[in-house]
Amino acid sequence: MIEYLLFATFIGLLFHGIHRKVIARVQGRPGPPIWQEILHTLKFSFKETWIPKTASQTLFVAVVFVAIGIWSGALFILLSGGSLLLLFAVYLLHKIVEHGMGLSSGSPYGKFGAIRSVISAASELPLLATVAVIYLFTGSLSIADIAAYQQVHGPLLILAFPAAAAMYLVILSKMHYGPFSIIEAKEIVSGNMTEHFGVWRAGLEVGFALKTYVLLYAFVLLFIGPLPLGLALLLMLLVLISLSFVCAVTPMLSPYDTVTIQSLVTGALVIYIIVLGVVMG
Amino acid sequence: MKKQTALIAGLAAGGIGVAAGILAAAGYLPVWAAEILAVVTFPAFVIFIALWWNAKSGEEDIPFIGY
Amino acid sequence: MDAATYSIGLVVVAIGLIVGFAAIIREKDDLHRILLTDLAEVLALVVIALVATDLAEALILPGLVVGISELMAVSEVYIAKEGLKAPEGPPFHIEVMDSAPGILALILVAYGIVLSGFTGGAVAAVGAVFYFMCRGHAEQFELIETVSGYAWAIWIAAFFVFMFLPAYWFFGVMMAGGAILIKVMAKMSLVGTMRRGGPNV
Amino acid sequence: MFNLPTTNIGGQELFVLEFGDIVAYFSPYTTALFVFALIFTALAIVSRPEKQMDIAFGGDAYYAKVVDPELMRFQRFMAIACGLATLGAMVTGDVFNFTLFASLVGITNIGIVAAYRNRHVLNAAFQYGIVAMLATVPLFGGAAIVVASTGTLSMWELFTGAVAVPLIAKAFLVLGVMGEGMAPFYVAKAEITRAQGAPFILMVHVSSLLLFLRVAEIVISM
Repeated sequence: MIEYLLFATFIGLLFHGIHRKVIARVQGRPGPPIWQEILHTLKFSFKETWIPKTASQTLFVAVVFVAIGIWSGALFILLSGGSLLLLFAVYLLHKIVEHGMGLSSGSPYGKFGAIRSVISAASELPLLATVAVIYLFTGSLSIADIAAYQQVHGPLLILAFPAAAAMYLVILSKMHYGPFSIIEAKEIVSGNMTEHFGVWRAGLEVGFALKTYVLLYAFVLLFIGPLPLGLALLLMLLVLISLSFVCAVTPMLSPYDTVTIQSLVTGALVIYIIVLGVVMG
Repeated sequence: MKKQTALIAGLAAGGIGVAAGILAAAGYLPVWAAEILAVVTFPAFVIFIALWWNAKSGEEDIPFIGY
Repeated sequence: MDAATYSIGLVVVAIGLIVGFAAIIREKDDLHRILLTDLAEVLALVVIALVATDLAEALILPGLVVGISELMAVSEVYIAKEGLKAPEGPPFHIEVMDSAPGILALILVAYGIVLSGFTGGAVAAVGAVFYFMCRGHAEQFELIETVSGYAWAIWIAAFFVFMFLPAYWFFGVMMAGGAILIKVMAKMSLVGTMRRGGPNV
Repeated sequence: MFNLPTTNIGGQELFVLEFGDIVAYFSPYTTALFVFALIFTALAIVSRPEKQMDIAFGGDAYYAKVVDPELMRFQRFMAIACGLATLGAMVTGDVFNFTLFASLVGITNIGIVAAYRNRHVLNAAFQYGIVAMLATVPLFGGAAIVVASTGTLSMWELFTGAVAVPLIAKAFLVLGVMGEGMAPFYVAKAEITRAQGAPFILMVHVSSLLLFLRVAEIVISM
């Protein structure tokens, strides 16, 4: 159990490093070594740590625990083939973590990050549409059933390409340095993570690494099917590198543009669902 | 927090998590229960171990804080 | 109720809703918007009422309570937002408030007791509120609260009678009916006299 | 007696809690949501609000805002009430009870936001209150149409394949919950920087997101 969590954390952090490396190479910079994020997390964990005097102390600390907890839970949901709706729930609950992080510190920059996180609630809608499309195809929201369905009918990536595209957008909107990462834009310092330093930041990095791992793994599992771990990791890496390319060549959008794009994608997907509903009867 | 407390908490959390995994693998514990235990103990393990190794042991220099 | 009547009812409600929502969108004055939202909310209760079964009757009451509490919450926000104070100057006053508060209140309360249950409580409460309006209510609050508390306890006790001693159901009904009468009456008097103290209810 | 027919959505039913004819059920899905609501209700109970700092942009000036303890207590009370209503909404097995809990969440959200005496915040709270009140119309309407067309409000009956719930009722339920859960967007109208009390404001988000998750489960299962 816990060893798999550690493994996922390690891979997730490595993926973050690769992400930075690819972005740097695309932009013609040398970039940091790919284990940079692992070192980063370790560095943060060795830094002196306290709680800001202005913060709501309990919440400030609790949010870090919740961040790691929900994504470890999500990993087990994926592995045990639980409910896809539950995975969607974890994704939404991550929003609460983002709010809590920003609000609890009392810092105005954190608060701005939290506000942007509220505004970007539109990033959840494509995921709901994806869930709906998958349900239309497989008639079940259990991840095990979905995997079984794909073994019979072929990968959903081909059957339901728009849903895969929407899920891709969802993962993109949670990537660092991406066009949608408005909550950690540099004009508001580090957004909602501004006041979380030292051990707290290391904890958050662990949570986010798990998040990246879970989201990429979910993409592979839901749209390509159950694979041996090595192959799955390879595909996850490919998806990640494609995401890094997108992040490298697109500028960060303004908060309202992100909402517009995400809503438009959701709208397109809803039309697709209606058409599907009519076609499939 | 005392260095000792953090270490004990971290090791206890890690220990429970690992024990749950082993018990589940051996069939003494249902898998879902082990998973829940892992979810609860993993954050505590990460945070407390990190708090343990960055806690002061009491012999450091006083850092320069005046500008 | 048959299906045809139900669908006619639904159509009427739909028309009402369209009118109500259109009015809310057009209305700019905040106070009027509160009133219009309450009208729209009544239509929600009408939709429930259209079901016209015992179950629907049981659902209307919680719906109504939730609606009223939302209305009160929004009104409180409105008062705070506009910075409204209790009005100065002479309170509402007409002759009947000097001549007949006692007898009118007595009649209403007596009639309420005859009706018993929720309706009776409401009627009796009107009597009580009228009495307080005329005579002022400086110290009665604690008393009303105490009575209301005991009535609630009796009401709950009546439910236990239903659950554990079903043979004594008639006794339970009388307990519940009497207690709910007092409870509703007490609660509505409190609500009616809530915001401002003194004689000008 | 109670066997959840749709195990492929929220998972197998674990156990039911009966209070007379009011029945709450725990599947992995509802249990997870319940636990999450419980965690944040506990946080709202134990944590103290942050001391908010304000900066003048473009300068070095900053100042701390003062917290009115009276209003803070009210806000905390509302946040706890909101948490309890959310807990109820997460596990209830009755559509009408769900709508009641949802509107209760709406009321307490108004309270949480309105506890801060700032004209802008109050304005946002008022607008949200109007929307929340209007949202009770589709919410209760949806439940009423469900009971009119199927004759039951119990989710065990509604989730079986034999009972067809009209699409309009589902749409009404979703619309109603979205109306009740709109609060974060109103709070986000730049007022969140002014409104204080992070653990309590957070409860607004928690409740509306969880309500949304629950209604998604109900609507898909029906």
